[in-house]
Amino acid sequence: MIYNIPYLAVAALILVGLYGVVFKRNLIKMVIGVTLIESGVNLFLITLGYRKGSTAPIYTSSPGGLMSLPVPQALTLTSIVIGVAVLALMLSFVVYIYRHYKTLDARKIGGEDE
Amino acid sequence: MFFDNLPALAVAVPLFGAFLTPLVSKIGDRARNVFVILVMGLTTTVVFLLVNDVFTNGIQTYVFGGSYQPGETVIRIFFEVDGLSAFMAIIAVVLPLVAVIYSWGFMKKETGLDKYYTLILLMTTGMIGLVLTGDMFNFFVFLEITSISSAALVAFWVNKGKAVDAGFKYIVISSIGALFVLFAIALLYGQYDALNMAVLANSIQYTFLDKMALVLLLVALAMKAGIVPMHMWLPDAYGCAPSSVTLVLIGATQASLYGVFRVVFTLYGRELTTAVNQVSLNVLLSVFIVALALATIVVGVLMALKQSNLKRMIAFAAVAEIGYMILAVGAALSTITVDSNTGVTMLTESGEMALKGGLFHIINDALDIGLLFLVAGAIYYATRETSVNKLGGLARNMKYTTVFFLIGLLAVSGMPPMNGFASKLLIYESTYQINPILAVIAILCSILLLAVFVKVFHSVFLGPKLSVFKDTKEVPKSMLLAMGIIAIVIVFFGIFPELVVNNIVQPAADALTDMLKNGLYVKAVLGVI
Amino acid sequence: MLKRDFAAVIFFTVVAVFFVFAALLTHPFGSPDNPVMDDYIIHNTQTEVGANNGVTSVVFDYRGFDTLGEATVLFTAVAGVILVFRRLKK
Amino acid sequence: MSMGMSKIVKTVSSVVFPFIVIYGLYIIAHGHLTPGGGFQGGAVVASGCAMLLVAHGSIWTIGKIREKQLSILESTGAVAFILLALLGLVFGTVFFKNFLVGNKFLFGEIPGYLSRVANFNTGGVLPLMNFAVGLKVIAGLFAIVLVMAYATSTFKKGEMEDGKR
Repeated sequence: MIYNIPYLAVAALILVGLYGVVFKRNLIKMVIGVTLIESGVNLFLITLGYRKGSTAPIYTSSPGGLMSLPVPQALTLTSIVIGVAVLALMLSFVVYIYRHYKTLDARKIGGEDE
Repeated sequence: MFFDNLPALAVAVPLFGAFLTPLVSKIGDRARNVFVILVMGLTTTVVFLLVNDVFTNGIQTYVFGGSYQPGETVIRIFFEVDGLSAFMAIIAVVLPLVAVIYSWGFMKKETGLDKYYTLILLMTTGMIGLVLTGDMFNFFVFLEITSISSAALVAFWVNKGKAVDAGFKYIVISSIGALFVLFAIALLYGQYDALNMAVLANSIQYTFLDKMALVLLLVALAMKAGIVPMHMWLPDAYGCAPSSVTLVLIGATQASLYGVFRVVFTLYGRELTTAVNQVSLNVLLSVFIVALALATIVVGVLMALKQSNLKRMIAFAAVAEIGYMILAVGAALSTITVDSNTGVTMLTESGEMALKGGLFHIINDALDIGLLFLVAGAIYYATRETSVNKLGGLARNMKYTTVFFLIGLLAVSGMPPMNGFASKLLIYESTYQINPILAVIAILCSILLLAVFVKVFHSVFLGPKLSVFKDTKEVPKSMLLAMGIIAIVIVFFGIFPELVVNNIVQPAADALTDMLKNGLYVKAVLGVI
Repeated sequence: MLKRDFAAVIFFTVVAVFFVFAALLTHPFGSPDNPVMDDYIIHNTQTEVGANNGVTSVVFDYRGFDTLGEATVLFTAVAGVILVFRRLKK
Repeated sequence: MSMGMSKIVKTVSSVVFPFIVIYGLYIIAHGHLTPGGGFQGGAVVASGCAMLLVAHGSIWTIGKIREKQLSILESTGAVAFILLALLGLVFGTVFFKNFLVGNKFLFGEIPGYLSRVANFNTGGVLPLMNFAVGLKVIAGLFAIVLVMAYATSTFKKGEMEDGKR
């Protein structure tokens, strides 16, 4: 069970992120929370694919021996780019919300009628 | 060559169109509109050819980037199209087509239209990919495409702060949901070293981690499908988006619902009858889903009663309608039994009927709620007003719109001869046999829904002509055409429900119960059961 | 407000227990059991795809369709950001 | 932010910029041989462009390149990528078929089994796809940064400071 410490780090990252999203009222902090969750999930994917004593799955001037699993790394790459896209869109929404309401407090926005 | 690659083309055509739209927009507005409608028409053709293929020849698989023989290790991405996927693909392609036609008139005065059409095409791509794919990670990618593009479109009217707020809520909820899905995929991958749905469905052991993955997937996808208690983003998003976008959003929500069905019935289909502490999984899930469904229906209807904003009211009605679908499916789940002598797993007759009703209701809900939203958009276009209390006497100036609203109203509240009646009747009948209380609640809520919309109809369209709306004109022809298409389909489905149930819904219902009976979904990939 | 916070705390606790359990039950770190799919890719990336880099061969060949989706996501985000910051007609 | 930083920063960033671009292009071009690829290299180049943006200010940058041009550049990259995938359908049999591998001409060499030599002429369509995705990522990421920087620079003075309420 002691070998599972990296997974516990993953759980910690996800929980910190979730804390930010659920309890914080500042929109920027919520965005940071989402990003932290995403980092946690990415870390989980990467740690799943690690083999003890292995090198990266690249043959160019590789020292030989075991190679770690390539698929989780590819999935993480995809997931990171998706995360960047989501982050960009969320931040641009935040900029616009700030411009419109002059506040970043989640309780004070969106309450009005159209 | 063309016909062998239909599953890939169904995604590639709208995607290619989306990439080309910024370039075509350089030519002119009219060229861009024509181009988008052409791309959408081509996509519809491809999808319908594919659907026809699936309904006649059974499950179609497609391997990206290589050949595959059954028995080899599954490495590449598969598209696997069965009856359920085909059924959902029809919805995923028809709604955007109508939305694009509607947008021609509806969005004419807006800026940023090249990006708007690009995002609509991307959303279509996302939905089609979501329902056709047979690979878990690919599912996640398409989920993200759908949610990012819809969030950007929800916030289309950025000068209203509320729209941006709704978009922000939507993207936070859906990206957290998608990340939960990814975590569940990682859990499954860590155990079985596979991402293909058929391979996973074949090898799933129902260990503790599998249970966790199931819970995560269900919670995340239910969150995205707008099921109570995580429904709060839905009225905001539906209410603030332009009506043409809302129409496509309905499809996106239902694609998430498709994800729930796929996970429960295919991925965990083998394990549905596995018992945990003497309670088998299907009963557990059924109690859970039915409870959520009843909450969804009741909350949706009660909240719809309170609203004064027309679009928000329809949005809560949409929440209630989602409840009806999962009510039927949840009730059907409880009827799965294993014959102790033969070992055959089967549903009772009322279970089968409930499944059919629930699936039929998916397509009906898309049409009915969609039509109501289009009418609400038309009213907004003509009057620039969304509050029910400030509208009145529109029937004199907007004759066609009034008729369309009447059709949508009758359909949504399940009145004959509309399509909503056909599917709700199936749901009432079957749930009554399973548990009468469910049927009673469902019928009562349906009546309340009728009351809500009759009240709206009376205050918006009937009554004396208000002086403010003296110069209100009927909306442009393209919008009438879009509403007309949906209205005709609604009436057609209502008059010939048998035709639809036998030809479209039955294959989808068979696909749902496939893993319990035959396991064709696994066989199509692995060659063996 | 208090009721809402209470629900949030309960939700958070449940999720916390959930993720910690998931972390403890996953296979031991550094020893995935029998990765058939990944071993196939490691052994065949040079002969089938012709690339020395196993990750790139997965990204662009074996799971190339995912990468198309990923490129689409980025394209979507750019379109979305430009749409949000477009010039509005006054 | 909108007016840029001091002259020293501007000069240094202009000097460093070409090196960053070269490094990014190297990562893109060698994506099939060494760690990296279109996305990573594209991100490197885009961050170099973002450095110029920070140093010179968004108004100067938007005078050099508009977000519409970047958007078209990005579309071109995306179209090239999907065309490569479609060519697999035309010359091979299925969508995303690696149709160039094994043709001995353009990126068609196959390295020997377990070979550790980096031969640039390998990988089939992979290097081409890397270039397409690289172009797309450069244009896309820079467009996002540019649009957001420009939009926030048009805030009225003092609009950004009173965020503590």
